Amino acid sequence: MTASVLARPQGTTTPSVRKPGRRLKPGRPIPLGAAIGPFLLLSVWAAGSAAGWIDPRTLSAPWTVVTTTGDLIADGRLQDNLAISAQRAGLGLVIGTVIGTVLAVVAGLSRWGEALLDGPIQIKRAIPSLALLPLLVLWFGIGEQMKVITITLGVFVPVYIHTHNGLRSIDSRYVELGESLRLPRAVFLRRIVLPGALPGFLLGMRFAVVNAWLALVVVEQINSTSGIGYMMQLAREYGQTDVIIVGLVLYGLLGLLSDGAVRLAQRRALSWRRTLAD
Amino acid sequence: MTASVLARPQGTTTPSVRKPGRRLKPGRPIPLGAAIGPFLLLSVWAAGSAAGWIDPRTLSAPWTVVTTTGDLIADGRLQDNLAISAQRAGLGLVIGTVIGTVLAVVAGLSRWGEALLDGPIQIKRAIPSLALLPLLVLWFGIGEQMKVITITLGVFVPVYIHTHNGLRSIDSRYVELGESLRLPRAVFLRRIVLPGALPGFLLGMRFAVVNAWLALVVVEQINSTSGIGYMMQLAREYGQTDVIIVGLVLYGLLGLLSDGAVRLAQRRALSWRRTLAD
Amino acid sequence: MATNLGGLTATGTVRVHRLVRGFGSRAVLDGFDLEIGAGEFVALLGRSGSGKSTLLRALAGLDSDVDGSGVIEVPEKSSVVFQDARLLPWQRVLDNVVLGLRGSNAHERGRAALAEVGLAGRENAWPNELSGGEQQRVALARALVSEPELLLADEPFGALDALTRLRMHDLLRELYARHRPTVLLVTHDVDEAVTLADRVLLLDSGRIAVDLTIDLPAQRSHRQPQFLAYRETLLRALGVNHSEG
Amino acid sequence: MATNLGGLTATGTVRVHRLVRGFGSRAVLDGFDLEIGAGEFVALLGRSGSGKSTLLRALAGLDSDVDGSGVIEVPEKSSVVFQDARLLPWQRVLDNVVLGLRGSNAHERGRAALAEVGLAGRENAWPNELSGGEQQRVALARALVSEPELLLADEPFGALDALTRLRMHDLLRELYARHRPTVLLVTHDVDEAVTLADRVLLLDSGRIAVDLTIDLPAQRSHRQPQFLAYRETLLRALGVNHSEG
Amino acid sequence: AGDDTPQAALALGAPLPDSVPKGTKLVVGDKEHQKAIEFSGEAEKFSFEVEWANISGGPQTLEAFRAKALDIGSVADIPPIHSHWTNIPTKIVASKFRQDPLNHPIYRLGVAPGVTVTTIADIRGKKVAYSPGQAQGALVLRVLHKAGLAKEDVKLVELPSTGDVYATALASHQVDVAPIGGVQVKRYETKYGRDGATTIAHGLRDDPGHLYVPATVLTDPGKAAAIREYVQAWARAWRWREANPDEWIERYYVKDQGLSAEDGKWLVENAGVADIPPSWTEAIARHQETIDLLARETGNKRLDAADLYDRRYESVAAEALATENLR
Ligand SMILES: Nc1ncnc2c1ncn2[C@@H]1O[C@H](COP(=O)(O)OP(=O)(O)OP(=O)(O)O)[C@@H](O)[C@H]1O
Ligand SMILES: Nc1ncnc2c1ncn2[C@@H]1O[C@H](COP(=O)(O)OP(=O)(O)OP(=O)(O)O)[C@@H](O)[C@H]1O
Ligand SMILES: [Mg+2]
Ligand SMILES: [Mg+2]
Repeated sequence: MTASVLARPQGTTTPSVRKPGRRLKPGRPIPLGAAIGPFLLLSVWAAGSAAGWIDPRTLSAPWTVVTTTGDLIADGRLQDNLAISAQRAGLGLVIGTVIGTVLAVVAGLSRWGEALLDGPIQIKRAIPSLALLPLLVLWFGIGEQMKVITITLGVFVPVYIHTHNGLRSIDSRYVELGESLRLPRAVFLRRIVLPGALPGFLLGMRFAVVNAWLALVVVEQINSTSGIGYMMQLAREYGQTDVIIVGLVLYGLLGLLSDGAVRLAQRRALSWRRTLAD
Repeated sequence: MTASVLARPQGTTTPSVRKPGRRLKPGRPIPLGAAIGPFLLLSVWAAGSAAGWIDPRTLSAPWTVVTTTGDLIADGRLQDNLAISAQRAGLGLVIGTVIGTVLAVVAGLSRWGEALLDGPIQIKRAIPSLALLPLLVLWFGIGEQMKVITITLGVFVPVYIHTHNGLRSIDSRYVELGESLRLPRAVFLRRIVLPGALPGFLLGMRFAVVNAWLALVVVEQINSTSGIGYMMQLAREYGQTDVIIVGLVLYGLLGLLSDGAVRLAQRRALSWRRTLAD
Repeated sequence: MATNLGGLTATGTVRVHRLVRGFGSRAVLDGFDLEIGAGEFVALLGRSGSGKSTLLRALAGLDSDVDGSGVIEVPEKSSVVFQDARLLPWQRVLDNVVLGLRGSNAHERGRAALAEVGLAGRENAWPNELSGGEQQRVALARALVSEPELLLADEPFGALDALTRLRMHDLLRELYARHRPTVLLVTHDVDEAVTLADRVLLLDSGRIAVDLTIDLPAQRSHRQPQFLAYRETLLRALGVNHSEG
Repeated sequence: MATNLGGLTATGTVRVHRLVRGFGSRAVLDGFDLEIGAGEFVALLGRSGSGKSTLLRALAGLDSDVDGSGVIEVPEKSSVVFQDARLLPWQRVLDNVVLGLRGSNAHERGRAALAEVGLAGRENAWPNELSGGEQQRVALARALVSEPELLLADEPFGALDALTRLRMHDLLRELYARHRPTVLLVTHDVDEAVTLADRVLLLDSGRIAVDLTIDLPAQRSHRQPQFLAYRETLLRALGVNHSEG
Repeated sequence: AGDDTPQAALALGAPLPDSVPKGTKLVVGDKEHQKAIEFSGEAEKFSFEVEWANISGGPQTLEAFRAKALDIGSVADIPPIHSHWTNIPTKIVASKFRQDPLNHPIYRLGVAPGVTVTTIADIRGKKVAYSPGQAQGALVLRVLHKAGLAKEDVKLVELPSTGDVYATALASHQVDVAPIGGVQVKRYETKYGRDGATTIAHGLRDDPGHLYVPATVLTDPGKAAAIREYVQAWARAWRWREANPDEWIERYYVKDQGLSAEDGKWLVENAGVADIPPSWTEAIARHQETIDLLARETGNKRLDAADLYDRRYESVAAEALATENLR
C-alpha cells in the first residue's frame, strides 16, 4: 500500500444500506495501544501510593523509585550492573538460540534425532533450575562459564520446543511440494522448513529473551559481585525496598522491550501472513 | 484407516524404477521412540556411577535412588508429599488455564482488551517469581491460598501467550468466511476462533503443566510441611543428596508424563491436520 | 425501497456507484458502476486478474483492508461462494455446511443440502479428505443452504466435471426458481454464463466492457442459433478467435 | 529400457500395474493398469471424486500414507501441477517458480517462465496477493520451467478464462513440441482433452472406462467432424446428454 | 582449587609447613572481610595467589566445596556441622567471636507489630519462623531450649530466611516471632516500630564466625601453608577494620554495598570488637552443645566438636595479632 493514490474506503462507503459486514476482526490497532496497560498500571501504583493505600515499606512510591534510580545512576551502579548483566544475557541468548534451533531441526526432521533428544530435553525442562544449579556448579565451576551455560539452558528450551512444534506443524502440502520437486535436503530446509517454522521459532524467542533476563536472578546469586540479579539480591539482604522495586521495574521494562523487539521482528518477518490480527 | 482391507504400499510397490520419491518427511515413528532418550540418559548415569566417574555425593547412583525411593515410600513420605503437591498443582493448573484462555480471547479479539491486558501480562512474565513472592505473601498470606495463586500465576502466562498468539495467527480467510456468513460472535468464537487457536493453546498447555510442577519448588518453601518442593528444599538444606536426586527424578518423570499427556491430547484434538509430522 | 415486486422486496437490489478499488498504486476497479435488479441472475466474465474477485469481495463487505472508495448497496442476507472452497479444516463436512445456520433443524437441512450436491454419506469426513471437486460442492452447499437474498459465487463450478457441473446447474436453477435470490456468478465458461444468466457482464480494465441481456427461454441449448450468437459475441469480446474455441 | 526413440529414451515411459489405492475400506483405484509411452500426451477425464488426483499422487510417489499396493514405473524427472496452486506463501512469486531449479541462470529462467504465463512484473509479489488464476499460472510456470520428462498436471487451467486458457494451451503445446515430455493432464473440459491430447482416458469406478486415441492433425478445431465425434463419445461416456452440453 | 602440584600429601596431623611453594593458589569465599583484607593492604602481601569468590552461606559454600571450586569458606556454627553430616569433611582453621557477645548479637528476635513478647519465655504458643538447616533455624531451636520449651510449645512456621522474607512475614503478621539479623534489625525497627514492632535479645551467644576448609585441601602442603598465611592476614584485617571504622564504612558499606553511611555506622557499632582467642577450648565446648541439640532435633548422628577443628591453626591468628602489636 505504498505511495497509494487511493483513499481507504471508510467514509465514502458509509451511505450503504447495511453496515459493512459484521466486523469479527479486532479492528484497527489503537495508536500506542501497547502503552495503555503499563501506563494504567503505573497510574494505579502512583494513585495508590499518593493516597496512602500502598504501604511504602513494601512497595515504594513511583517517585521514590525515580529518585532511587537517579541515585543508582549517579553513582554508576545501575548502568554497570545492567551492562554486565546484558552481556551475560546476550551471550547466553545467542548460544541458546543457535543450539535450540539446531536441535529442533535435527529432532524435527529425523525420528532418531527426536528419539534421542526430545526426552532428555523434556526432562531438563521439568527439573527446577534451582535444583539443577548445584550440578552445574559441580561441572562448570562458579565462574562466568557456569553463568552463561545456565542462561543458555534457560534459553534453548523454549527455542527448541517452539521451533520443533512449528516445524512439525508445517502443512504437509508444502512438504509434498518439496518432495515432488525433488528438493535437496538443504534447499528443503532453507525454503520450506525454516520459513515454515519461523512463526513458531519467533514465539519461542519471545520466551527466550525473557528467560535470559530471568536466569540472571538465579546465576547472579552465585559468586557474583555485579549484575542486576546481584544488585537485587543484595538489596533484599539489606531490606532496601526501594532498590528492590527499582530492580523489579527494570525487569518489567527489559521484559517489555525485549518482547516488543521480538514482536516487531515477528511483524516484519511474517508480513506475508494474512491473519486475524491484520 | 480403520478396518482396512488394503495393505500399505510398502513391499508391493518396491519393483518400481525409481525410489518412491525423496523422502523429506521424518518417516514413520520409531516404536517406543520416546523412551530411547530417557533410557540412554539413565544408562549413562548408571554406567558413570558404576564406573565411579560420578561422585555419589553429588549425584547418587540410580540404585541408591531406587532404595531411597523405597525407603521414602515405605515411611509414606513420598506418596503423601506427592499427593498434596499434585492437589496444589492441579488446582492452580485448572484455574490458571481458565484465566489464561479467557484473557487471551478478550485480548485477542478486542484491541481495547489487548491494550489493557497485554502489557501488564508481559510485565508479570518478566518479573522473577522469587522477587514477586514477598508481595504475594503480603497480599495473600502464607496459607494455601497464596500457594495456589502463585501456581496459577505461573500457569496462566503461557496459556495466555500461546492462545493469544494462536488466535491472532488464524488465517484471515476463515475470519472472512465468518464475516460473510454473518456469524454471531458466540458462534464465531466456538467454531472458528477456539478451534483455530487450539494448536497454540495446546502448546501453551505443554508449558503450563510443567510450570505448575515447577512452581511448587517456590511455593512449598513457604510455610509448608508437605509437598515435594518442601521435601527437596529440606533435603537440600540438610545436604541429603539422595533425597534431592529422588526429587529430581520425580520431577523429570512428572514432567515427561504431563507433557506426554498434553501431546497425546494434541494428537487427538488436531487429528484433522496434515502436517510434516504425519 | 419497500416496493413489493411479486413477493420480493427491492432489498434484493445491488447498487454500486463509482466504486474504486486498488492495490498499491494500481487501480483494479476504477469508477465502477453497476445496478442489479432484485431477483436478477447475472454472470460476470473477465480476464484472469481483471478484478472479478475484488468486486465480489467489495460487495460482500470483506475488503476493509483494501484501498478505495465508492458507494455500495447490497441486501442484508447474502451468501458468498469463495474462489477457494474455504472449508474450516477443523470442522467436519456437515458442520461446515451448517456453520451459518441457526435453528433446531439445521443439521437436517445441512444433510439435505449435502445430498443435493451429491455428497450424502460424507457428512463426517474432514474437509481435507475430500477431492477438489467435492470440497467445492460442500462450499456450494453451505452457500445455498442459508437461502440468501443475494448469492455471490466466485467460480463455484470450476473444479467440476461436465456431468457434475450440469447437476449443479440444475440445483442452482431450482433454488433460483424457488427463492428468486439476486445472483452474481463469476465464471470462465461462456457457455455456462449464457446457459444460466439473464444478463452477462464482461469486466475489463476496471469497468464493464460488455453488458448483454440474454433473451432466451428457460430451456437453453447449444442448438439455438441465438445461443451461439451470444456465445460468439462474448468470446470475441474476451479476445478469443472463435475458430480456436 | 535404453532403446533410443528419436533422441528420447524409454525412461519417459509410465507403467502402472494392478494399482490399488483406497481410503479406509473404500477402494478408489482397484487394480488399475496403465501404460503411457514416452512422449505421449494423455488427458485424463473422470467424475469428481473418481480418483484422478489419487492416481496422480501415486505416480508422483506422494502417497506413502495411503493404503494400497501395485507396481509403478515412472521416469526420474517429473513435475507435478497440483490441483491447488500450492505456492509457498512465505516465498515471493519468483522464488516459488525457481524453487526446484539449480544453476546460476535459475532466476533468469524463472523470470522467462513467469513472462510466458503472462505474469511479467509480478516477480516480487507474495502469492496471496495474486488472483486465483494468477496463482494457478505461477504453479504452471514452476512445473514447466524445470523441463521434466513427465508432467503430471491436475487441472492446471481450471481457474483460467477462455483467452488465458488458450494461451496456456499454446504454451504447453510449444513446450511439448520442444522437449517431448510424457504428459498426463487431468481436465474436466472435454474440448480441452480432445484439443490437446494424443489419447484420452476416462476413469470410472477405479478403472479405465474409455481409452480413446485421438487421430487428428496438430491443428484442431470444433469444425472438424471427427473432433465433434470424439467429443460426443466422451461426453456420453461421462453421462452427459449432448443436447444439454 | 584445581591445581595439581605433584607434592606429597600432607597428613592431617603433620606439622604445618612454613614455606608456600610458587604457584599456590587459594580460592576464598568471604565476601565482606575480603574487602577489609584488600583495603588494609594485606592482600598485596600474600606470597601466593588469591582468587576471591562471592560465595556465602552454608549450602552455597558446601556446593562449591563439592565442586572443588572453593578452598576457604566463611560461615557460622552450623555449616561445619552439616558438612560432616553430608560427607564433605571440613576443618575450621580460624574462629572469631565478639567481645561482650550478648550485647553485640548478630541476630535479634523480631516481634510482629501488636504482639507482646518481651522475654524469650513469652514465645510460648506463638508462631515462630523456622528455617531448618540454616543458622536462624538452629538459633530458634537453641532459644526454645533455653526458654525450657519444646518444639510443640510453639507453632513453627517453616520459611526460608533469605533476603527480607522474615521482616516481611513479621510485618504482615504471618509469624509472631522471627530471628532477624544484621541491618534487617535496624530496618525492621525503623520501618515498623511505629506500628508497635519490637525486637528482643535472645540472650544466647550467636557470635562465632569461622573460616572452614575441606579436609582434602589441607592435605596439600602448599595450600596448608598458604592458609596459615591467609589466616594471619585475616586476623590483622580485623584489627584494621576496628582501627579505621570510617574508611571501612565509606569504602565498603557505602561505596561497595550501596548502604547509607548511617546504616554502616550502625552495623559497625552493633558488631562490637572482634575477639580472636588464642585457645579454642571454650568455643569447642559451646559448639558441642549446638551439635548435641541439632543432632537430637534432626535425628542426625552425634559428632565430636573437636573433629570440626584443625587445632594446628589454633594459635595462628592470635599470634599474628600479638606480633603485630609488638611491631
Ligand atoms: N492483496 C493484494 N495485493 C496486491 N494485489 C492484489 C491483491 N489481491 C488481488 N490483487 C491483484 O488485483 C488484480 C485483481 O484480482 P482479482 O482477484 O480480483 O482477479 P480476478 O478477476 O478474480 O482473477 P481470477 O479470474 O484469476 O481469479 C489481480 O491482478 C491481482 O494480482
Ligand atoms: N485423505 C483421504 N481420506 C479419505 N478419503 C479420501 C482422501 N483423499 C481422497 N479421498 C476420497 O477419494 C476419492 C477420490 O479422490 P480424488 O481426489 O482422487 O478425486 P478426483 O478424481 O481428483 O476428484 P476431483 O475431480 O473432484 O478432484 C474421493 O471420493 C475422495 O473423497
Ligand atoms: Mg478471482
Ligand atoms: Mg482431484
